[in-house]
Amino acid sequence: MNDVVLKVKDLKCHFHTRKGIVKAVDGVNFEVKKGEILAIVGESGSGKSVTSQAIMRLIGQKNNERIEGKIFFRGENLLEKSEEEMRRLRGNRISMIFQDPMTSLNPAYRVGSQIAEVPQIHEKKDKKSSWSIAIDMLHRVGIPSSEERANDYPHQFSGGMRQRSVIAMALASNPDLLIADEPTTALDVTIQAQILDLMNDLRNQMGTAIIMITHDLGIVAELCDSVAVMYAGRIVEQAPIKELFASPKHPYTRGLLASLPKPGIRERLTPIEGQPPNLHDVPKGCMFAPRCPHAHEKCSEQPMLNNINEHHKVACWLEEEM
Amino acid sequence: MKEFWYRFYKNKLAFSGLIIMVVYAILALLAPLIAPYGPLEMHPDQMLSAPNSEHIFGTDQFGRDIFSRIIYGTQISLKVGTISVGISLILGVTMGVVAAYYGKWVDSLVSRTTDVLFSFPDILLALALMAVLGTSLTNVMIAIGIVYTPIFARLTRGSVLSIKNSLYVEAARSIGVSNLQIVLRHILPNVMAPIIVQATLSFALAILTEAALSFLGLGVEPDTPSWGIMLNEGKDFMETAWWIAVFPGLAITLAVLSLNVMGDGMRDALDPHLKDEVM
Amino acid sequence: MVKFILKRIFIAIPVLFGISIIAFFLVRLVPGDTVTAMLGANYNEEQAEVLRSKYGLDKPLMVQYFIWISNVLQGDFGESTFTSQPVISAIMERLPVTIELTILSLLFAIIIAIPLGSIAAIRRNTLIDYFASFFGLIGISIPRFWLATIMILLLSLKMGRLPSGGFVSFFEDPIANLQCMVMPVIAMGTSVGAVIMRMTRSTMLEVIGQEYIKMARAKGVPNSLLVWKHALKNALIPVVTVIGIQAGYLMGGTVVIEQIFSLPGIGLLALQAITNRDYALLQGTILFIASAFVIINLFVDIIYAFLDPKIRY
Amino acid sequence: KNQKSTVEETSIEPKAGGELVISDATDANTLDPHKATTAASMRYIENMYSTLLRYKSGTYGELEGDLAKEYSISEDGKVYTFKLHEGVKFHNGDPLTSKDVKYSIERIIANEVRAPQFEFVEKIETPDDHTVVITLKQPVAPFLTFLAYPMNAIVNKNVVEQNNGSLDKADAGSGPFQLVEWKKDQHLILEKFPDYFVKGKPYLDKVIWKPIADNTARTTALRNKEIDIMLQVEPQDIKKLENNNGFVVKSVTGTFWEYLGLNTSKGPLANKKVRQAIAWAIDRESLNKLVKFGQAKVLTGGPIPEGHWAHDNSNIYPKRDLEKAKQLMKEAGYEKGFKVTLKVSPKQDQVNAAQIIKQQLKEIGIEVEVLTQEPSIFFDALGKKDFEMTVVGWVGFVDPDEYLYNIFHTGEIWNQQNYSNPKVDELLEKGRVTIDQEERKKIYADAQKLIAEDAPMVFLYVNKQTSAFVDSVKDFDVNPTVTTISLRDTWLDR
Amino acid sequence: MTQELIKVENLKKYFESSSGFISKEKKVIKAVDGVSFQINKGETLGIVGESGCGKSTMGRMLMRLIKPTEGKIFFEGIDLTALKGKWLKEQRKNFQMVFQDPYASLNPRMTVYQIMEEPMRTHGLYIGKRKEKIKELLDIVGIPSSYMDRYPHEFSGGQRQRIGIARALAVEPKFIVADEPVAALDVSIQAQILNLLVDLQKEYGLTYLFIAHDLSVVQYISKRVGVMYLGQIVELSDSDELYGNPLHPYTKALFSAIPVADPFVKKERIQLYGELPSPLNPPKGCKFHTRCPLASKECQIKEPELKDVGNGHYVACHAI
Ligand SMILES: Nc1ncnc2c1ncn2[C@@H]1O[C@H](COP(=O)(O)OP(=O)(O)OP(=O)(O)O)[C@@H](O)[C@H]1O
Ligand SMILES: Nc1ncnc2c1ncn2[C@@H]1O[C@H](COP(=O)(O)OP(=O)(O)OP(=O)(O)O)[C@@H](O)[C@H]1O
Ligand SMILES: [Mg+2]
Ligand SMILES: [Mg+2]
Ligand code: NI
Repeated sequence: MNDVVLKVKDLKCHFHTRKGIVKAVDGVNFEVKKGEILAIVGESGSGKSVTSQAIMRLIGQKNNERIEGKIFFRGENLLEKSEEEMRRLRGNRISMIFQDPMTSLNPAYRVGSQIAEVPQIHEKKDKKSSWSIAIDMLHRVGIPSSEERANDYPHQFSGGMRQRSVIAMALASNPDLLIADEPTTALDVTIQAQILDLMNDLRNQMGTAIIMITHDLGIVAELCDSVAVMYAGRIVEQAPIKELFASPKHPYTRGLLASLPKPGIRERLTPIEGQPPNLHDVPKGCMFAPRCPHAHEKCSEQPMLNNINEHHKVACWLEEEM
Repeated sequence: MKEFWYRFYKNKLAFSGLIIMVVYAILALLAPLIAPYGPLEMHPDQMLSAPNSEHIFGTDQFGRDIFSRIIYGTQISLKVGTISVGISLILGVTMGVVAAYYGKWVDSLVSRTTDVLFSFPDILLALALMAVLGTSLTNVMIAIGIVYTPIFARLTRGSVLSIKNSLYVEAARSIGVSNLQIVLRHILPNVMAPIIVQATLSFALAILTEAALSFLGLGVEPDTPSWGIMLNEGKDFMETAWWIAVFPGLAITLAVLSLNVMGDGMRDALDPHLKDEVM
Repeated sequence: MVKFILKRIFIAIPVLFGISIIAFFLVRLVPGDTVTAMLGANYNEEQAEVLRSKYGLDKPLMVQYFIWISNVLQGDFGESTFTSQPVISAIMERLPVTIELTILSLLFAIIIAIPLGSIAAIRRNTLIDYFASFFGLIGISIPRFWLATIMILLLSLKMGRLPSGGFVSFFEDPIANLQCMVMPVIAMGTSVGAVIMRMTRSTMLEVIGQEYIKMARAKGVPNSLLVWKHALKNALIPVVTVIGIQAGYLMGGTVVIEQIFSLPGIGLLALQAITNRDYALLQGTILFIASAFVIINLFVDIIYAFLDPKIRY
Repeated sequence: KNQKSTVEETSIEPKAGGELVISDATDANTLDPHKATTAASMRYIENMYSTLLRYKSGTYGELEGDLAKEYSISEDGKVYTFKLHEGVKFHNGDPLTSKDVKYSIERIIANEVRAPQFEFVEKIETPDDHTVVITLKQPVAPFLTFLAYPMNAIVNKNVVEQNNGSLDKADAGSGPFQLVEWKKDQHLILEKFPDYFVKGKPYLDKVIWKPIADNTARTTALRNKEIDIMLQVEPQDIKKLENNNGFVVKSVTGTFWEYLGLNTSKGPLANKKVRQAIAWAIDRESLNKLVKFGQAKVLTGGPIPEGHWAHDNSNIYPKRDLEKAKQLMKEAGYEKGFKVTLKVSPKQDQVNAAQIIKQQLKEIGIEVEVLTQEPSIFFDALGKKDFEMTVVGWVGFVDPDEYLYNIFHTGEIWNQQNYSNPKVDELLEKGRVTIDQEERKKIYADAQKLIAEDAPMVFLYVNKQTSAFVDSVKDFDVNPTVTTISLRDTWLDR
Repeated sequence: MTQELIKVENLKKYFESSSGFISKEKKVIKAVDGVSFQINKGETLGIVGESGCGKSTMGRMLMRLIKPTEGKIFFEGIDLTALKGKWLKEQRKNFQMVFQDPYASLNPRMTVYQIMEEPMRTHGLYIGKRKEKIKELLDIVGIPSSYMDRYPHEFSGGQRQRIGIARALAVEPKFIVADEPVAALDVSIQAQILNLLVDLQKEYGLTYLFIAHDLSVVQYISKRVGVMYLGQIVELSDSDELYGNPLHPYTKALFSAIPVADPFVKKERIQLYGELPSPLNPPKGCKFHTRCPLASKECQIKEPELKDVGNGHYVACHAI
């Protein structure tokens, strides 16, 4: 049961813009195993979405986008695949859910037919059997009277139903890997809870590997097995979930946890001071240094992501020294 | 704003459009200094002469220098463009703002009126208005101004409607800023972008419409060196004396082209989606 | 859906009413009147009076308007003062020509513009995009009548392939009919095509930036399907509106083109009616063209509703 | 070139058959001869209808019998007796009799359009089927000319009645061709009338008329041989067409003359000296060259052109004379000049002429502002004498009376210049009732001199009447009066 | 001792959607449907609830940006709903709003200085020393005053929200409605803003109505919390009491649905089935009965009243 589904090695995604090179992702390593839910957390702009889209090879086509490194999916490097081979994997073996359920569905087509498209494309199923798969998927993600609702257009669905339809679409081909990019940010808590339960069932029943991208530490704590904390295009800390919450090592991770209001405690919050770096001109060395309360001379050099135990990695000179 | 100019400047096509229009404007202002001959000066002995060293664009049926006439024509075309677009801008924007801001029956009234005006094809409406007003440069400008008013009214109404409910307008209202102030300080500056773009496009259309009206014989006074009139006069000589129609035709096309690329460039420069993209 | 259509029709009614008012009063504002134009050489006050009362022109304008509009509502557009032909039959006679010209020009424009605009958007900043932009700019910059004249000289005179003008009914000789439509259609269609092309390009650009296109790509939808199915239908929604507006303009543009190519259509009729101060005919044609515009746009809205399920449901 | 083709025409035997396509700039408004006013209508009508008399091909102003086999005029010039050809049939097969002639003339009078031509008719009698006797109240010199006027055609009473009195789209004629189809602004198709009373004519089986408004399109159509005959060739196209092989361009001096009208009612233009100064200051040759490409015939005296029997060759303004003009201005007290407006309709030639006149008059200090007006507004203004100067034209047609009376006699409706000279009035009245041509010639010569000297109009030039056709078209006569009735004699050498 | 600043009585807002163009039946959205509460001086009342339950609409009514359909709003005893024109403008000084979206609530074409000056100019305040005052305010919210001539897009989201707060403070209001002021911000920035709001309250004795859907944030900042469902307040109580002892089944479900950022706490989740009903045709009786695990016959017929169960804990439920 320990087989690795996805292994990302030294992934870099750079955008060449007029203002200079944006290093949105700058050397990221991680792996996901079958049935594992990996959380990627981080502030807005830290490169979470770019990472996920790079795995899907949804970026890298335009000539101002550069992707480097290796992405092994079940042992094969996705970055070496042709566009057509990639297309056959997308939506089939690797699926993705985007953040905004309001805009992820094509407004001009029925929900059912958008889901039915997946078996049609990947399994060359005919219209009728695809449609019944679509209805089945809608049913499984908890859309009531799915037979009728499959005929509806996206605007007739509520936000939660739309997001569930998107998930149905992503699951229609039983993927090995599901990448969920903030799948619940736009939803209400009660709906969010339903979606999270759904994903948990999925992992348990199908053994799907899931990458869960979020900035909500609550979701991380409740759903995920391990977590990677990103800051300005790099992973600064990676650990199994309990270990991370119990003993966060990186000052950024600590800052994040500290800035959350705790139930019943009214004392002053301790925020991380300052602003995240502008990716157009990143500080040399440790990205977090300008906001770090423990910064010292060493921090002008880039720290590596090092293991402090078998599962816990952190990129900080403080840990290095200890 | 700086950002806008920078991006506009970076757009070579649009910027050259601007340059061309500036050159046109200079030509218009300095026409008497630049043009080698008067626009009405006839040289019967040189009628229909092909481009040569004396008349670089040739002469027309009356031996008038085409080059000089085109330069003087710039005055007319720019005037027609500016004033008629000015008229439609003022009328249209006012109508649009009033309709969108006050809503209810005012909106219905204005919207239906623009619908009605919009239903008349531009040339036909301009033609009918010219027949009513009589031919003269002023009337051409008024007619074209009226014809293009509905576009601005619609555009403004749409933009104002979308901005009217924006949070910053709400914020201003919560502060207690008066309606007029909200329109002037918050709404107008933010709807100007699409309106300015439309203005450049309408400017181009106005030049073309003036040409078409002149073509139908209902444009400006006949010896005015308007590009449209020159084009019309040259049309029958297309085969024997191509230069009469071709040069004013090129002048029109170039002006319209410049205005259009300018408009497009402005649109791009104002569009936040394109901000971070490589050029 | 039905409700939507009914609603659109209800909005169209005051517009049509407004059009009738403008058509009527604008025509009456034009100096010089039908009777003087009609009598011409033999003008004298007495006869003019007789004719005026014959055509009801001695009544107050408002009364004339109400008489006219109530007749129009009963399908009676009056008689041309010049040819004594009923206005409605004069219009009907010419309608096929203008409709054919409009439809063919529109088809020509759409067939060129939508694929070109879409491809330009997908292959942004490539040669084809530049070509499309060039076509788009030239298309809207060239005056129609200029293009028409140049075409006559080049296609008809120099190459001798196409008739220089005139009209042959499709039912008499389909080939000749199409031949004589080629140049007018190009002259009319180019600018319209340019406008539609530009619109298609920009909406397409917008649509392919949308999340659902990304989603479709993430689903493994092949590129061709992505463009022609997922993107185009959405991109077409605003384009359809533009097509509607352009169709209306085309009907107006026929004034110039029909004149040049001697096509016996509504535009030419309107022009003659203006010159002759043929009130009934002029009111009729203007009302007709403007109403056609409204009706076309009504249809456009209905097509719009078909494309955009948000309106349909 | 022209000569050569004329020679050929006479030397070969005409061939029957064939289809001819002919193009005019505009389409007719109506096919009703008694209502029509435009030349376009006339050209259709004259080929469909017969008249009592007709113009003789190749002449200007000479007449010959059409339906009338022979005719006689009483001594006092008041009683006209016409003998009609026998066996003449209308297109629907009805015989044409003297009753139809009477009916037609009465219909013309009732229709008002050309009623003035018949205002002195006292009675019309039809002693038998083939004799018509018309009695006038007073002698009318141009009466025969009027009867030859193509639109004073003889119509079939039955057809008129069948069509509720309107011949707008109907054919009630007995002419060489009969109506097949008329699609407005598209085409008019005529076919040979097999029972035409002149045996052997017409030669052509079918004539198709196509109106083409745009000049480029029209010349292109001819050069592509889409049409066989193009009427009304514009001056600037004459050279172009002449240079093409396979085409014949034929011109004659026509009846359409153009002038600079000066409103004599008020202002400086009321002063005869000013008007004369203007007449001297205009350079007609230069105008002819610039506007008409030298194709028109400059008028230095009165308006009746060379080739017409009533032409007067006294050169009153032989050449532009600025000195004289300035002198006259000085005498009139306008040494410093003045400002006037010049109204013109959007007809390109006239607009052009106006622009040049503006430049020419500047030299004697007159500032002219040119206003183009939409045709109906323009003509309305002229009718109301609401103008100062104008450039416009007049189609003189055939009889000198038609040329002069209506526009120069005091108080006539077309006397837009508000011109009045009792001596001219007297001459014009006299010319009307004088039958003898020699005598009339003198009268009109005097009148023209007086008018030219008074200068209510500055006569500019007479236009040529030019048609161009494919060289296989034979015996097509280009007539000064713009008629095309010679299609009856035209044949195709194909 | 505690002084009542705001009192709201049976506030209602019905929106008419005018889609019934032909069929004259008008659709009514009951966005806020009979809400009553009061807020004491210097206190913070938090409002939570799902999207679309009418939180913003209520806030905008308190700001008098929209007119209530029914009900009264008393501000220091003055009935705001009865005010108009000049009188209303006069009162506007006293209450201000901080908006959810810091990107959309600042006019992109005005500099920070212009944005800050506008309220002063409107109310004719600080004539002659506006610049100093603006500097002072920017200082308070932690924006370098040298940035005064910059445009909003040159600032990050957190900084913009600070500018928005500074603008609200410019007229020295007594009451601030904060409509999800941190929802668009990152956690690390969110804490900065929350601290700022708390500091300001302490320093100036401000009174807040704090709207949010993040329950932990509401709990942290509010003294009392109201839970809204479909335009009505279903539970209203002291915040610690509410979080410790939620009574209404909806409140319970809501709390159980929030993921807690602590992997060592495993809690029971109360599943809510079905979607939030549309406010276009809300259920009869208790509006929650369609999703309520405790629903009885009574709930379908009779609307429960908000009743005090002691300790200032109000609940609207038949089952309690
Ligand atoms: N096509 C692009 N061109 C230039 N820069 C880009 C592009 N796409 C993303 N970026 C930049 O890369 C950085 C990382 O973006 P990304 O979308 O991965 O952030 P994120 O972590 O997903 O944030 P959020 O939580 O807001 O979704 C951002 O600064 C963004 O501006
Ligand atoms: N101007 C309006 N016209 C019509 N309906 C409106 C209007 N404003 C709000 N609504 C409706 O009123 C209801 C309550 O809206 P409101 O914005 O107050 O919700 P909210 O609780 O603030 O939600 P969110 O958490 O999404 O901000 C919604 O159903 C909304 O669609
Ligand atoms: Mg993201
Ligand atoms: Mg809200
Ligand atoms: Ni760029």
